Order: sequence, then C-alpha cells, then structure tokens
Amino acid sequence: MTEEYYPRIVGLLCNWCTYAGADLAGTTRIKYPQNIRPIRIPCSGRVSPHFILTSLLSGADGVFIGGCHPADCHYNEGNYYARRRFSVLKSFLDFVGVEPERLTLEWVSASEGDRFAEVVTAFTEDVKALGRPNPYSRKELED
Amino acid sequence: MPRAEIVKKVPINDSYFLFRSCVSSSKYPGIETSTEEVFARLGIELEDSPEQSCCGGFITFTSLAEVTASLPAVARNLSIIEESGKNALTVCNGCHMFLTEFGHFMDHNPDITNKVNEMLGMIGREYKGTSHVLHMLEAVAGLKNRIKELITRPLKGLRVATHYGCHYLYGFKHDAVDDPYMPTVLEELIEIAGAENVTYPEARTCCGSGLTQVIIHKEEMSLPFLKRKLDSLKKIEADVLIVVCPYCMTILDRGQFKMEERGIEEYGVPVLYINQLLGLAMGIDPVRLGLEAHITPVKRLLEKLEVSNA
Amino acid sequence: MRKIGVFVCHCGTNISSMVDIDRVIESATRLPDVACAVDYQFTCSAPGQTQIKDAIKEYNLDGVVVAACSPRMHEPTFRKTLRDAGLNPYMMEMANLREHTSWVALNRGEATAKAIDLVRMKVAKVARLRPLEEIHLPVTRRALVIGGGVAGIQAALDIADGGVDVTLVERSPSLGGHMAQYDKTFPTLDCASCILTPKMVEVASHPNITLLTYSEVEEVTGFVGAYKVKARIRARSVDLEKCNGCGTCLEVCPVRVPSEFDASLADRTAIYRPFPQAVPAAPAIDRESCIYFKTGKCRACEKVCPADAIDFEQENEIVEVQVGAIVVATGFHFFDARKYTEYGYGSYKDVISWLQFERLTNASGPTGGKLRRPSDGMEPKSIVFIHCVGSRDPSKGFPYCSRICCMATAKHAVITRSKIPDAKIYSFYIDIRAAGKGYEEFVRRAIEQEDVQFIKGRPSRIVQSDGKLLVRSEDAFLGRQIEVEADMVILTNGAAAQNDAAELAQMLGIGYDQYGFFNELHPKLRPVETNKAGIYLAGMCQGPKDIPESVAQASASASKVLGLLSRDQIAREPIIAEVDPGRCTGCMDCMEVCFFTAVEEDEFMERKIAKVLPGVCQGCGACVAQCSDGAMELRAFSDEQIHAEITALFAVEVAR
Amino acid sequence: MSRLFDKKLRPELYSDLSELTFRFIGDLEKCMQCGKCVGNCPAASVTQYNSRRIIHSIKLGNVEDVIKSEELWSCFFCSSCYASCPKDINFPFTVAMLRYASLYAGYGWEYVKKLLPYALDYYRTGMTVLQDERNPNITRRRANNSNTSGSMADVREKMGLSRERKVSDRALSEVQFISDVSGMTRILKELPHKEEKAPLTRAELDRMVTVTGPNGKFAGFPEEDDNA
Ligand SMILES: Cc1cc2nc3c(=O)[nH]c(=O)nc-3n(C[C@H](O)[C@H](O)[C@H](O)COP(=O)(O)OP(=O)(O)OC[C@H]3O[C@@H](n4cnc5c(N)ncnc54)[C@H](O)[C@@H]3O)c2cc1C
Ligand SMILES: Cc1cc2nc3c(=O)[nH]c(=O)nc-3n(C[C@H](O)[C@H](O)[C@H](O)COP(=O)(O)OP(=O)(O)OC[C@H]3O[C@@H](n4cnc5c(N)ncnc54)[C@H](O)[C@@H]3O)c2cc1C
Ligand code: SF4
Ligand code: SF4
Ligand code: SF4
Ligand code: SF4
Ligand code: SF4
Ligand code: SF4
Ligand code: SF4
Ligand code: SF4
Repeated sequence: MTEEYYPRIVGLLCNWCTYAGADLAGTTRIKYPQNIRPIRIPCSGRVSPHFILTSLLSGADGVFIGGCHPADCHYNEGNYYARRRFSVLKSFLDFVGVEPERLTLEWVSASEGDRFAEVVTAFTEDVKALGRPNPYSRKELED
Repeated sequence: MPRAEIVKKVPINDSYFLFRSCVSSSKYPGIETSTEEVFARLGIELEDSPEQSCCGGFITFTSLAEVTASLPAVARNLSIIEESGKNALTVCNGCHMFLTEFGHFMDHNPDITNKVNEMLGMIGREYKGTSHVLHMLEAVAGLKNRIKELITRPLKGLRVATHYGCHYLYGFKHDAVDDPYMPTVLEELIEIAGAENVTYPEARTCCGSGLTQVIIHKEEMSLPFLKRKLDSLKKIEADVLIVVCPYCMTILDRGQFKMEERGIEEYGVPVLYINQLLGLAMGIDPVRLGLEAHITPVKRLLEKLEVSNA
Repeated sequence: MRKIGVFVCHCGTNISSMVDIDRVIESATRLPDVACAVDYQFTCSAPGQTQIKDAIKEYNLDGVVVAACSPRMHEPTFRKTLRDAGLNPYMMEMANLREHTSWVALNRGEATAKAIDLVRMKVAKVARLRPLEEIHLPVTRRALVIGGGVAGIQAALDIADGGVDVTLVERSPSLGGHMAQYDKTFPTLDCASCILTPKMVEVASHPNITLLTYSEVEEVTGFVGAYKVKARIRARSVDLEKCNGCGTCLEVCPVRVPSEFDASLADRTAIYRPFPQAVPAAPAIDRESCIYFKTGKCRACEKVCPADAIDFEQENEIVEVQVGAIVVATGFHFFDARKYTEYGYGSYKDVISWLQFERLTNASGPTGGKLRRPSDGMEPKSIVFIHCVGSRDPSKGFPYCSRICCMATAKHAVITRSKIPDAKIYSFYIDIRAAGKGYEEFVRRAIEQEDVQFIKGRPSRIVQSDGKLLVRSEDAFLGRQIEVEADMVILTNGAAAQNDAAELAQMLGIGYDQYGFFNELHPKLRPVETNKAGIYLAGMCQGPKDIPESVAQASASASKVLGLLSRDQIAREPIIAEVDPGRCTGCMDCMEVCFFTAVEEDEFMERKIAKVLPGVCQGCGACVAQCSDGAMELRAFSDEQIHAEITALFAVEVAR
Repeated sequence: MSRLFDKKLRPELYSDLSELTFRFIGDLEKCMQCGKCVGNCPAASVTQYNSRRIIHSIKLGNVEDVIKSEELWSCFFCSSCYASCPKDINFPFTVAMLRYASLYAGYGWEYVKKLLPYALDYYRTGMTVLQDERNPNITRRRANNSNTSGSMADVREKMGLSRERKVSDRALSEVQFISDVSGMTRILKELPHKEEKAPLTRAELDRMVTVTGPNGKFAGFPEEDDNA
C-alpha cells in the first residue's frame, strides 16, 4: 500500500446553507476530493469549540465549518456567533501549536454547489500541503 | 424659534487668556479694547502675552504652506495658551476655527502630535491639549445674565442687525453652540443691551470674502456678493450692523467705503463688534471702544444714542 | 446495546455505480450496535420501505440508519416509515451516500471508503438517539391586531371574515390612521375617505371584531397559540353605549387646542372627535386640556348632551384577552422638520409639511379644501415641493429613502394644478423613485400634462424676503445655482418609526432595526413573520411603504393568522434546546445569544436556572454552543451525539 | 533633519497624483450628488464654480483636470457646503488639499502669488495683517472720523494703546524657525520666480521639501525678497 498522505477532514455543515450547497454540488455532479466527512448540524452557531478539539484530538487532519453568508443565517445571527468563536479558537490552536491552516470557516449558500466544491478542494489541498498528521491528534501526542 | 440644542458646554472662568488677532490689532483695535473693558466690568481677568503671534491659519488656507507647516505654527500658539494654565478667548472667527480645529485634529491624531512636538521641542515648546479655546461670543453668551446687570444706558430705539460670519456659523458642524441657520445668541445679547433686533433676508449670507477671495479674485467675485448682502441690509434701515469677527468687520466696513468710492452705492451702516455695542450700553467712552478706527462713520449712531438717552 | 438496522440504497445505479455496496454492508455488519444490514435497489419505494418495516419487526430494531440520498430529500419519508412500523420516528438518521458521495467522487475507492465512514458515523449517532415526541401547543382561536390604520383595519377584517375572533386595539379615539387624513391617494387619485370609511364602519359592526379605541396594549406574555394580552382602555369620559354621536357637546366646549388630525393647522375642542367620519363616532374628552379636569369647573358638554353620555367619573380599564396570534400594524411617524433650520420649518409660516398640505387640500380640512397659505390666507401662485427632508441624510436625519414621498409629492403637485391652474409648481428632488404599478406613468403625467417643474437638486436654504420665500438650490442638470421665488414651500419630511416602537417591540419580544422599524423574519421569504412565532407585521411599522403594499401585507398577515389558527393544536418539531437543571449554574449566557428570546429565567431547588420555551425555541443551537457548563442540549444534535459521530470516524484505522 | 514628517503624512511628497488624491478621495466616495452644497455656495452664485461637479469629476478620475482648472481657486472657504452636506463631506478641506496638489503639480501659482505679501509680512513680523494701508483714501477717511492724522498708530494712541502691536523677539524667531524647518520659507523663496503653469519634475519636488543649512537651521532669508 502506498503511503500517500490521505488527510481526513471533518465537515460541520449547517443544514440550511452549506449542507444544501453540498447537496447541490452532488445534483450537478461536480467532482471534488472526498476527504471530507460531512456532519449535519442545524446552524454554524451550533458549533461548539469542543467539536473542533475532539476532531483534532481524534485524528482529524482538518476541520471545515460551513455556514450561511453573513446576514443570510436562517436563525439570523448564528453565523456571527460561529465567526466569533472561530477566531478565538483559531488563535488558541495557534498557541498550542496546531497549524491554523487546519481549520477553516467558509460561507457557502444553498445555491453555491460549485463554490462548495471549490472551497473544499482548496482546503483539502491546503491540509495536504501541511504534509503530516496534525500534531495535536491523540496518537501523535502519545508517540 | 427652532434652534439646535446647545451641545457645547462653555467653561466660564474667572480669567482667560486673550488671544489677539492680527486684523483686530492692526485695523480695529477697538475689538480688543471693548472686550477688555466689558470683561473688566464682569470681573473677569484677561491675560495677554507678547509671545502669541498670528494664529497660523492664514498661511494654511492660502495653500502657501501645507498642513505640516501650519500645524506647528498653530500649535505654538496653543502651547503658549497652555502655559498660562487658562482657557483662551479668541475675538476672531478665523483664529477660533484654526485653533480649535487644529487642536481637535491633533488630539485625535497622536502620531501627528508627536511630529509636531518634535518640531516644537526644538524651540523649547510642547503641545499638550490641556486648554479650551472659546470664541468670545460663546463666553459672552454664557455670561449674559451678568451682563444684563451691567447695562446702564440701554440702547433704546436702536435698530440692530447681525452678521455672524461663515466660520462662526458653518465651521463647526458637530461642536457648535448655536444653530448654523437660525442662531440666536447675538439676538439675545442685543435685546439685553436694550436695542431692537431687526432681521434682513441675507443675514446669514457670506460677506463675499471667505478667507482669501477678496485678495485672489478681487472685486469680480466678492463685490457682487457683498452687494447682495448690503442691499438687503439697506432695505431694513438698520442703525448698526453687529459682527463677531474682525475680518467680517474689515469686509463689511471697508466694503461699504469701496462701493461708495466706486460710486456704486452708498450704505452708511456702521459696523460694530458685539462688545463695542455692549460697551456703549455700559456707558464706556466711544474713543476707548475704538469706534474712531472704523471707516464707515459711527457719528450718526452716537448722535442717535445721545438723543434717545437725553 | 442498541439494535440498529442499516439500509443501504443503490438508487438504481446512482449510488451503486460508485460505491461498493457489499463492502459497505460488510463493514456495517461488523459494528457492535448493528443488528442487521441490508441493501435494496430503491429504498424509498414502497417495497423498500416495507423492507425496513419488516426488519424493524423481525429484529426488534430500536434505531435505523438509511444510507441513501440527502436527508433534505427523504428524511420525512423514512421518519414516516418508522412511525408506521411503530418505532419513534426520531430514531433514524440518514447517511448521505448520493449527493455527498457517489455523485461527487472521483473514483470508486474513495467513494466506498467515505460511504463506509459515513455509515459508521451515523450508527454511532443513532446509538445515542433518544425518542422524541412532537410538541403540541394548544391554540386559542382569537387574534389581536395592534393599530387601526389601513393595515390594521384590513388585517382585522380579513381575519374576522375567516371566522376567527379579533380584538383590535387602536390608540387614538378613532380608527383610520394616516390615510384618514388624506384627500386623494396616488396613483389613481381616488378619494381616501370614500374607500376607507366603509371599511372603518365594517370593522365597528363586524360580529367577530371587538374594537378597543383610545386603548393601548400594556403587557404581552405567553407564546404562539397562547398569548396573554393586557390592554388598557383609557377613560374616554364618554359612554360608548349611550352616545349617539350627535356632536352637540363639541359645539359648547370652550377649549381650543391645536388639532392633531389637522396637523396643527386648526384647533379642536377638549371633547373632540378627530374627524367627522370617525369610528366610533362618540367623542372623547382630552383630560389634559379639559377645564373641568383642570379646575373642577365647566361641565358644559354634560349639560347639553341629550343622551346623558358624558361620564367624568369613568376610569381607565384593564382588559385581558387570550389570543393565539398577533398582528402588529402600528404605522409610522414623521421626521421632525424643525431640525432643518435651513428650511425654516417652524419659523417661516408658509413652509409646511406634506401632512399639513394634505389637510390644506382636504375638503374636510381647515380651509374646506381651498389651497391657501397659512400666513395670510393668500392663494399661492408659486409653490415649491422639497423632497427627502430628513430622508437620505445621515447627518441630520435618516440614511434611508422614505419611499412614498416622491409619489406623494407628484400627487400633491397634480392636486395643486387642479386647484390653482395658473400656479407655478416646482419639485426639487435628488432622484425620483416611482417604482410601482402605474407610478412612473403618474409622475410623467405630472411633468408632461400638469406642467410641474421637476428640478434635480437638493435645496440648501430658504430665505424669507418681503413675504416671499427664496429657495436656493442647484439645478444639477444646468450645473448652476438657482433661486426660486415661492409663496409657499412644502417639505416632505421623511417617514420615521413610531416614537414608542422600541418599547412595543420589547414588550412583544420582536426584533426592530436601529430606526425602530420592526424586523421581518426574512426580507424575501418571510416578509410578514417576525422572529417570534405567531406575531406578524403589516404596514408602515415594518418600514416605509404605500397603501397598496400595507394592505397586501395586512392580508398576508391575516392569512398567516388564519392558517395558524385553523388548527386546534400546533405541532412543532421536537428538535429544540433543553436545560439540564442539575448542571445549569444560572449564568444565563444562553439567554444572551438566543436571538428568539426563547430562554427565560426559572427556578430549580431555589436556584436560578435557565428554561427554554418550547413554543419559541427554533432549534438553532446557539445557546448550546455558548453554555460552558454542558447544561444546555439540543435534541437530536446533542454534544454527545455529535461527538460520537466525530469519534466514530476515527474509530478504525483506514488506509492512508 | 531633512524630513520631519514621513511620507504618509506629507501628501506633497507624492508626485504621482493618483496616489496623492487617494488620500482624500476616500471621503468623496460618500457623495450622493444631491447638490445641497451648491445652493448656498457664494462661489457658485457668482461664477460657474460647482462643488458637486468637482466631486463628480474627481470620482470619475479626472483629478488632473480639476487641479489644472481655474475653478479650483474660486472657493471662498466659507464652509457653507460642509454645514449643509448630508454626508458630512468637508469640501473646503478637500479644496485645500487639491490646491496643494495643484501647486505641487505646477499649476495655480499665479493665484497664490497674490497672497505672497501677506505671507512675507507674517514671516517678517509674526503678524499677517499690518497697520499700514494700501489705499490712502482709507487713511484720509479715518483722519476725518477720528480727528487724528488717520494713521493707525495715532488712533491706537488716542485709545490709550501702544502705537503698534508687536510680537516679542522670541516669538518672531520661533515663527521664523518653524517656517524654515517646515519648508514654508523655501516656498516663499521660490514663489516670485515661479513660471506660470510649469509642471514640476520629480527632482524639483524632492528639492522643495529638503531644508537647507546645517542642523535644520535656515541659512538666511532669500535676498531676492525686495519685491514684497
Ligand atoms: C403625506 C402622505 C401622503 C401619502 N399619500 C399616499 C397615497 O396617496 N397613496 C398611498 O398608497 N400611500 C400614501 N401614503 C402612505 C400611507 O400613508 C401609508 O402607506 C399608510 O398610511 C400606512 O398605513 P398603516 O396602517 O401601516 O399606518 P398608519 O396609518 O400610521 O396607522 C397606524 C395606526 O396605529 C395606531 N397606533 C400606533 N401605535 C399604536 C399602539 N402602540 N397601540 C395601538 N395603536 C397604535 C395609530 O394611532 C394609527 O391609527 C402617504 C403618506 C404620507 C405621509
Ligand atoms: C435579472 C433579475 C434579477 C432579479 N434579482 C432579484 C433580487 O436580487 N432580489 C429580489 O428580491 N428580486 C429579484 N428579481 C425579481 C424576482 O425575479 C421576481 O420578483 C420573482 O421572481 C417573482 O416571482 P414569481 O413567482 O411571481 O414569478 P416567476 O419567477 O416568473 O414564476 C412564474 C412561474 O409560473 C410559470 N407559469 C407561467 N405561466 C404559466 C401557466 N400559464 N401555467 C402554469 N405555469 C405557468 C412559469 O413557468 C414560472 O415557473 C430579479 C429579477 C430579474 C429579472
Ligand atoms: S432513497 Fe434516495 S437514494 Fe434511495 S432510491 Fe430513493 S431517492 Fe434514491
Ligand atoms: S367639561 Fe371639558 S370637555 Fe366638557 S365642555 Fe367643558 S372643557 Fe369641554
Ligand atoms: S356625548 Fe352626547 S352630545 Fe356628545 S356626541 Fe355623544 S350624545 Fe352627542
Ligand atoms: S421617496 Fe423620493 S422623496 Fe422620499 S426619500 Fe425617497 S427619494 Fe426622497
Ligand atoms: S448557559 Fe448553561 S449554565 Fe448558563 S444559564 Fe444557560 S444553560 Fe444554564
Ligand atoms: S436553540 Fe436557538 S432558539 Fe432555541 S433556545 Fe437555543 S438559542 Fe434560542
Ligand atoms: S451636499 Fe454633500 S453629498 Fe450632496 S452633492 Fe454636495 S458634497 Fe455631495
Ligand atoms: S467653502 Fe467653497 S465650495 Fe463650500 S460653499 Fe463656500 S465657497 Fe462654496
């Protein structure tokens, strides 16, 4: 088996925009790398920092959070909370030594199937470019 | 009468730094003496200093020196005011605008203040931003109740019109004591002096000079404007026109002379600074009030006062 | 241990062409909680669903994973399948093997690996699901309408015609709102009172409508389907039952105060009826200006009243109503044009507002519809309208466009032309905004046929000189300063929210913008709903709009109300937040972030804790993410469930 | 000691106009072309001057046209436009900036030249406006009104004041020092020799902002200063 680095990415996608955008990418058959494992959540505002930490600790190489564009949130303000929490967490990760590139927050609307594929592809490339398992994963910590 | 709320708190102190003005000292010294006399009667001390110079504004708005050169010139004057530990009174709309606006600018741009202080440091000065600069009218308006008690010779029957000047009205959009289009401070003072306030349509209209126009373009631009204003003034047969700025006074007083000289129109409305009017109502000697320096004669005005007071 | 069934769908070949179904089944079978894993061609088809139902019985399943298409497509289908099989419908999750996998994968290997992971993740989640019951909220079949302008009137009538009882609360002594003050309405120039008065009368006589005028809403509690409303009926001092509306009392009252209805252009008495066609016709005594209430003397009105209807002893009355839904239609107010000292409104008598102009041209107005200027009663021969006074002006007024004034000004210009054929009419504008059916045509008519001079330019100043008003402006097309001599100037001072809009919004728990206009839930898709279920908006209270739009919104709100109240109970998805009283520390961080104000303070064992209102919560989960004590959970998306999904992904080593 | 201010704060250091104007164009973007600034503008009422049009022109990128224009020198600096602008655009400030731009690009010198005598007075005495009258009729009229010779010195004396207001020597030397180190003196020096409408080269621009003399001390006032 070739030892090509195949990162796994946890995708936390809000039900109303990004999850639907991902569906649209499917309906229009846009191909993109399949490293992402989408998890459906009601709103990006539902994303607890724990989800991201758990993902990284468990061995995720990247975490992708998708929400509605600002001012488009189905619940009005959820994505603003997401953005706030996200920036706090990102600086924390930086602090503990996880490359901030392993984390991304993207706004993808339900009509942006192509954009979903685009940003996921780009993020997968970015994570791949980091080139090694995330240093924060439990396995790495134990080694 | 509608009017924007007075938003600015005017500090009323026992003493102020008197900021002189080139135009006043050189052309209408009565503006300064009347101010000194009125404030002396109010029991308020005015400190002078020979270290003060031209406010520095002229060189800015002539574009002869860019802001970076005029800021230190203005800041130097501000530092002298600060040294006195007092708030300053300016007798001129222009000085007021430049000293306050530039002070405001520096207070909000600390990096620029540092640069300015670098330069001031070379002459042993520093700008700290600790003093207020008030327009004389702001202080007088704040003192109007005390002024009322000092009126000994009410100017009964005198018809008084006003001209505030653009930089008093329009220059401080967000920090003005009065509304730019419906100001009332002068009108209140005129009533306190016992005179009758009369309005004319072009009361809030520019005298035609702005800051430099009378020099750059001479008659062709400013005279028509001045004429519009004076024509409107003439119709209401005012005895006197009140200003709060020596530069406005220069234009309105000498402008009438100029029109007369060219045979365009005779107006003959004397122009007085508000403190000169208050001074008359307090019984101060017209010579001391500097009325003889005026070009448009004030004799008829004084005679009318004699009669009404007799 | 759970007994979970996994049902993998081929979707014809949509999935199976990219995903190795056998490997998915094989890997699922090996998972600890899985009792059975089977595949089928079309799982959503009737036989496919039967397969699920049979398996539920056969294996006594307590959870189901359907590995097929997007849950946004078939989640409701399979929930129903579970319910039909006697299993709680919320014990099901879908793994998205189609939209998120087979249709987007580059190769079969990758797709299969992802499918295996997704199924494993969903199994882990289903193992932690709990049965949920739909929330049923009882419904009170009565509606409240706040505000009796044209919007409130329309909403009340539509709801009442639908067979539902309505309580209409109007603050002033009469129905009608602003529209009652106008003579004619654009773009058709039909007479305002001819179309409004019949509707007002209909409200008053409708068997399903309870009309409370001179009243205000004081308190609103509860939630959708079950709002409790307290309204205060102000003492009118006239008995509505006895008064026959004869108006004799108005003739004897000695008091004169400026009439609000006539925009201060005329006076009214202390006992007054805003306008002759008022509904109800009974007057009210304005106690602030009544001599009797100030000095204890007078009672002149009482003496002449043939019906003995005057009642000085009347007191404010509080009534309580239970309603299932609320329509807010409180309308608008005006920008105070006195702030524009450059135009002299308030000091130049002949500079008036457009509302005053409406009264001046109204046949029932102070001049009997004759256009006369206020200072000396002269017929103005040169008339200037100024647009955007206080609108589109962030420095002194509002940055927004008031939307109706361009049209209203065109209307006013046309009315002026009909009253004074030889008048010079000027209208100073920045841009003309006339985007409605027949609107542009109307403006063109004013320009082309009625000889109204529209001048592009926002005037800078008005100078008063010899009884004339000199309007100084730019003519932007000429690029030159111009001065227009006018006898009269009309300012279109912009529309503003009601002064007390913010208080009302807070009382109702609905959102409002920085200017005080109430927020709709979604500007395009939910234009009359608010963030609070069961509260709807109509008319100007939501933002500037004209009468057609106000009425359209009112009818839309009414149909929403009727839809809601047509049921005995409202069923709601049970996916809402829930507090664990044991863990909650009462910090109320959750309350801060809840946009829908669904979190309330509560008490538990003498401690303050948070409580979620099931009728209000929308299930967004913002509060859950905010809670640092793990006390808040979102049903079907709990921390535990999502963590399980994440960790399950990494539970097995996959080839890298 | 040659550059007291960094480039960011000294727009005149840019010869590239697009870069320079960018600094204040930002505010002009807000303009909604409503024209309220024009209706009360004294310049607009006596000439074709039009602040709104100037703003529009700049927004379209025609900065060069604006700074070459005579129009630019018509503004009275009365600030009436600022007071009325619904977007709070301080247009007179913008005009001042544009005038600097104009001068540095080599235009407008003929207008500024007229102001030179006042600036020289300021340099020499610390005061911009002095007592002497350029029009003898004024003195004659004042003599009439005051029963004196009509000279300001006499009038002041009669009022009980010193014959002339003077700033102190220290004040004067400070004013001159600031003028020297800030580059104003250099401008005063160059002004009389300015050829009309001769655009500056980059090298000239650089020279203009460099103060001569050791330790930032100005080496001496220009000898050619007689025509003041
Ligand atoms: C001068 C002018 C002319 C116009 N001309 C036209 C036209 O020709 N054609 C056209 O289509 N549109 C026109 N409009 C627009 C039109 O007025 C509005 O679209 C319409 O009036 C909005 O109706 P509304 O019911 O929302 O508000 P409103 O008419 O303001 O009614 C609101 C009602 O709610 C009541 N209320 C307020 N707060 C409370 C409270 N807290 N409790 C109880 N009651 C309350 C008020 O007393 C009032 O009766 C014009 C507007 C103006 C200003
Ligand atoms: C370029 C453009 C951009 C726009 N952008 C925006 C925007 O950003 N925001 C915004 O709010 N609005 C926008 N709009 C306006 C918006 O498109 C319309 O308001 C909206 O689409 C109207 O929806 P509708 O359902 O009335 O009409 P349509 O979208 O036209 O739908 C009518 C439907 O009826 C069907 N149909 C027609 N006749 C029959 C028949 N006889 N029998 C059966 N079916 C029939 C048609 O096939 C069609 O599906 C935009 C419009 C345009 C042209
Ligand atoms: S359940 Fe979904 S994937 Fe399966 S056949 Fe139906 S549509 Fe296709
Ligand atoms: S009692 Fe009051 S309302 Fe009645 S007539 Fe007298 S003042 Fe008017
Ligand atoms: S209160 Fe009496 S007098 Fe007045 S309208 Fe009613 S019935 Fe007539
Ligand atoms: S509708 Fe017309 S007048 Fe009213 S604010 Fe908008 S542009 Fe101005
Ligand atoms: S945030 Fe958590 S602990 Fe705080 S009140 Fe809300 S539920 Fe309770
Ligand atoms: S889930 Fe959303 S709507 Fe429900 S209580 Fe929490 S924050 Fe409010
Ligand atoms: S008033 Fe202000 S916004 Fe209007 S045109 Fe002038 S600069 Fe532009
Ligand atoms: S400052 Fe200049 S542009 Fe503005 S109004 Fe005065 S003259 Fe006109």
